[in-house]
Amino acid sequence: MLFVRCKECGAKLSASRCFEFKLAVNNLPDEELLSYGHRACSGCGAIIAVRLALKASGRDVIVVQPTGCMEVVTTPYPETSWKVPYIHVAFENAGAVASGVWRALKVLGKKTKVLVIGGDGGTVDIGLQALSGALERGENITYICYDNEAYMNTGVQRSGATPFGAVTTTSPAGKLSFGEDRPKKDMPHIVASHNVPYVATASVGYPMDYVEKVKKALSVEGPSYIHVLTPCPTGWGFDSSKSIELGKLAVDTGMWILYEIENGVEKINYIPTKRKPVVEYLKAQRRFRHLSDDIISKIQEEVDRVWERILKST
Amino acid sequence: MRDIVEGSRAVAEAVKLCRAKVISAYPITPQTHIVEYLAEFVANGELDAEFVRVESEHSALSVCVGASATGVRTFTATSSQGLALMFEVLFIASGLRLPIVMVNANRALSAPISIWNDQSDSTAVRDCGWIQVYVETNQEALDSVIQAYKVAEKVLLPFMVCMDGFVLTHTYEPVDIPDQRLVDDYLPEYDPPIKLDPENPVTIGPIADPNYYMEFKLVQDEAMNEAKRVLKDEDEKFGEIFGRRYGLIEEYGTDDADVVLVTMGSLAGTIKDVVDRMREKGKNVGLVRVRLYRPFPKDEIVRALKDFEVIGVIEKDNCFGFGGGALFHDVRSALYGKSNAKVIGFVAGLGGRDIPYWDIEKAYEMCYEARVKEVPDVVWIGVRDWFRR
Amino acid sequence: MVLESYLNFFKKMVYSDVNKTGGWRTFKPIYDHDRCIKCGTCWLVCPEGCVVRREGFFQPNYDYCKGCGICANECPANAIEMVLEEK
Amino acid sequence: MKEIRIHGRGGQGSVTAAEILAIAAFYEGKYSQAFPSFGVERRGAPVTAFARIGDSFIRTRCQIYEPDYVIVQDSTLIGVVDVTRGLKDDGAIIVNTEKDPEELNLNTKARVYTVDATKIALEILKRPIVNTVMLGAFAGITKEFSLESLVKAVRKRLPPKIAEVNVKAVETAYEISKEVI
Repeated sequence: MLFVRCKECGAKLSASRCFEFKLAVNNLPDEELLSYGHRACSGCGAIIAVRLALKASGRDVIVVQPTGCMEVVTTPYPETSWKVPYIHVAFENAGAVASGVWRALKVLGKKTKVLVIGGDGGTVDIGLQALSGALERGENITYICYDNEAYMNTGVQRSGATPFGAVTTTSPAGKLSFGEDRPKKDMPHIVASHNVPYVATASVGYPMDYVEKVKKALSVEGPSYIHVLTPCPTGWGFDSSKSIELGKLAVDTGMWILYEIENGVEKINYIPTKRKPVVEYLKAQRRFRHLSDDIISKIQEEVDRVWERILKST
Repeated sequence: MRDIVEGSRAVAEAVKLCRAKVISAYPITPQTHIVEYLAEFVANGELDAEFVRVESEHSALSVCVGASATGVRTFTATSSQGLALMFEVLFIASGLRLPIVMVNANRALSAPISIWNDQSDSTAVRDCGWIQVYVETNQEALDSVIQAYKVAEKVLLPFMVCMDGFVLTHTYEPVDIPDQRLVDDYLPEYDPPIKLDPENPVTIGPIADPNYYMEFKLVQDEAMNEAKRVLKDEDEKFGEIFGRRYGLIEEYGTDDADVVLVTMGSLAGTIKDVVDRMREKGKNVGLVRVRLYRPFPKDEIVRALKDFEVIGVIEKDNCFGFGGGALFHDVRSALYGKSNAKVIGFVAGLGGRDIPYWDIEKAYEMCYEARVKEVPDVVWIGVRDWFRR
Repeated sequence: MVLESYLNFFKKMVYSDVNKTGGWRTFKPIYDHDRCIKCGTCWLVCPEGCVVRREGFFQPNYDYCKGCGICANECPANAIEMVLEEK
Repeated sequence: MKEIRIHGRGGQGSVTAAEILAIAAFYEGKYSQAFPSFGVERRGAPVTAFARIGDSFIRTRCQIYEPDYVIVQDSTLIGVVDVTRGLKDDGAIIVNTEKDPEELNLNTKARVYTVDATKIALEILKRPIVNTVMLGAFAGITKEFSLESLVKAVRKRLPPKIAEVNVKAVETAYEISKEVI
């Protein structure tokens, strides 16, 4: 239901010939609640996630945003790209600010949705505590983490969401280093362990899947969380035209898994019929280009191991 | 209604009377009783509010920021390390022009860790753009919270009511708890001109580049100066309704005094008793209590102090690397060019060290000495020398 | 007076469409409506949101198109071509 | 102004005692103030609480160095804590003990009174919590406020469930203490 597949081409969601896909796209509102003229990099994956989130939410929403790329590129005073009410306060407190907004709405008897859109730094690192508090208290908010896997706003420094092997300005490759040497923090499961009703992963490479998940998250009572992979041409090192393609490739190689956790029950949304080799994804990006065959096969083995477990359980 | 209650209770009653709608707090001694009473009010249905049990002080204030920006009246309370943890959000709350009211139960800052009273916590954030009032009694704490909402919402700035931790928060004394009807007359419903509302979308908290930042700050500073006038007016109106006025500063025995001490907070009460005693012994001493600390009432201070030869400023905080407390520096700065008085900074009562009558008398005696001989600019009183040996 | 200045900060705010990002472009997407199968992919994935749906067809607003090329890359009908911008 | 110091152990309700004392004085039409020693004392550790009673608003906030009255809730504190420290010569100290005043050998010129508050508490409250008993004795001995004001204060400060039995304790101690004098 959520995942629109083309009946002709099977698992691939290039989907242009897919009737359902067209219908779903056409059902989205024309109205752009994110104004033109924002200053996101050409080909920015994250701003696609922001724009589509507003397509899903409509006007009756208040957006809370921690400090980060999306805040900087959408609000250079006296301009704003936000046609919905918007507040930015600080880097680490979006969960708390959103809690305050929601409690105020509750007092005022309003049904307006509260939507947080934060980057991986503001979510999995510095904002984790405030988010954890909001989740544990059951605040009625939807939190979208746009994950570009490093601190892009400050110039591509390593975050807790930076994947194994990636080079950033603070995890450079060198004589003694192949870049980031720890796997990515498993944020969706950290969120899920707060017993929240809805958690999902998504990728801008599969935009309609993402949009549907945002809609679902907004409709849930209580905290909901979406972790969306948003390729960053600047930070990852690829051509600006490839953001969607890489978002897809991450899923098709099995490196990024699309799943939902509804009331504690986890469901894999998409099982690639034939997983592409991870090297296709890795070699397409500057941040992985230095990796030796050894490290690449290590990554492949890890992905295979994870999928073996998934396939066994389904 | 006249009653005898704990200081924390007096504050909680004020918050209830002001009909705060979102209350957010993280426990820290000696603030806890305030929020415990409020939690009880909410749990009993005596106060129709959301009580948000956050996971840190940083989030406590952040919840207030979110709620206040959405257009409801908010309250939080903290102390010491909690205030320090809020540091970042303090500046944002004032920069975003949100009329949040917070009570700070004054407590020393770590290290060494100390749960006891001094004013190092809130004086350290004097320049964060919050209005700051230091109260002498629990009645004044209660009244100041009510005045705080009125003033904060008029000038759109956050307001910090500072009350000495334990010394006031944990003390039972008689307090007049005003009628709800009178408070409702004095304090209209909160309806800010700018709020998060899908009917009329605004962007709050944009990034301002060097072309715009300064104007935001200038207007904020103008609002702070305006707050001085507004508090004066509102204190007067409050007096007409409730019969109690506090002023921006309070003068005690200054008319004919030889020397004068300046202080903030509950210490003023003890000093007043010392003033009376010394006057009985023929020593005409006086006191100026600074109630409004930010914005600093420069004109009032100058008018009250300019004719004194010697002024002692006694306070529970210290500016490391300069010496003397923040109030000492502010008083001296306000008097610059207006008076040639010798100003002595007395540092006292840090980390809850008691300030007994005789230490205050000593400070007055030193002020007398300064009229005839050289005395140091900064004197720590009430310290022992066990650590030298 | 003081409150007025504060309110003016908001009154002076404008939407970012005053900022014509079309000037960022090096390559320009040219849409071939004959080839277009009207799937809407270009509209969906445009980071600028500047692809306009008009009478079933799609056309970028060049005032804002930054020329990232995502639409051309994703178009399943190869109906969009990136050409070097003539300056 | 009269200054009162209460010695007890954490968990014995010394702070509550000081508060009830201040409330009773308030009901008597006087001004009063009560405050704890602001410590981090846990259950069992020696604690101190203070109260002041006066005819005008009490402005002084410093600790009490020369009390007019001292209440000792637990005689085992004698020797551990200097309970008579600073006690005014014309003041009074009231100790919870089954001993006679002379047996205590307290180093003070003030009047010394003893009350077997634990016995009264066990009889009436069925628990060795003596704070209200000691206040009954304090009222009887010092006459700083009436029994009525004290009873009213107990009812205000204590939860309804335990207020009435404490009122009984207060009344009993008040009657006994009048005989002590």
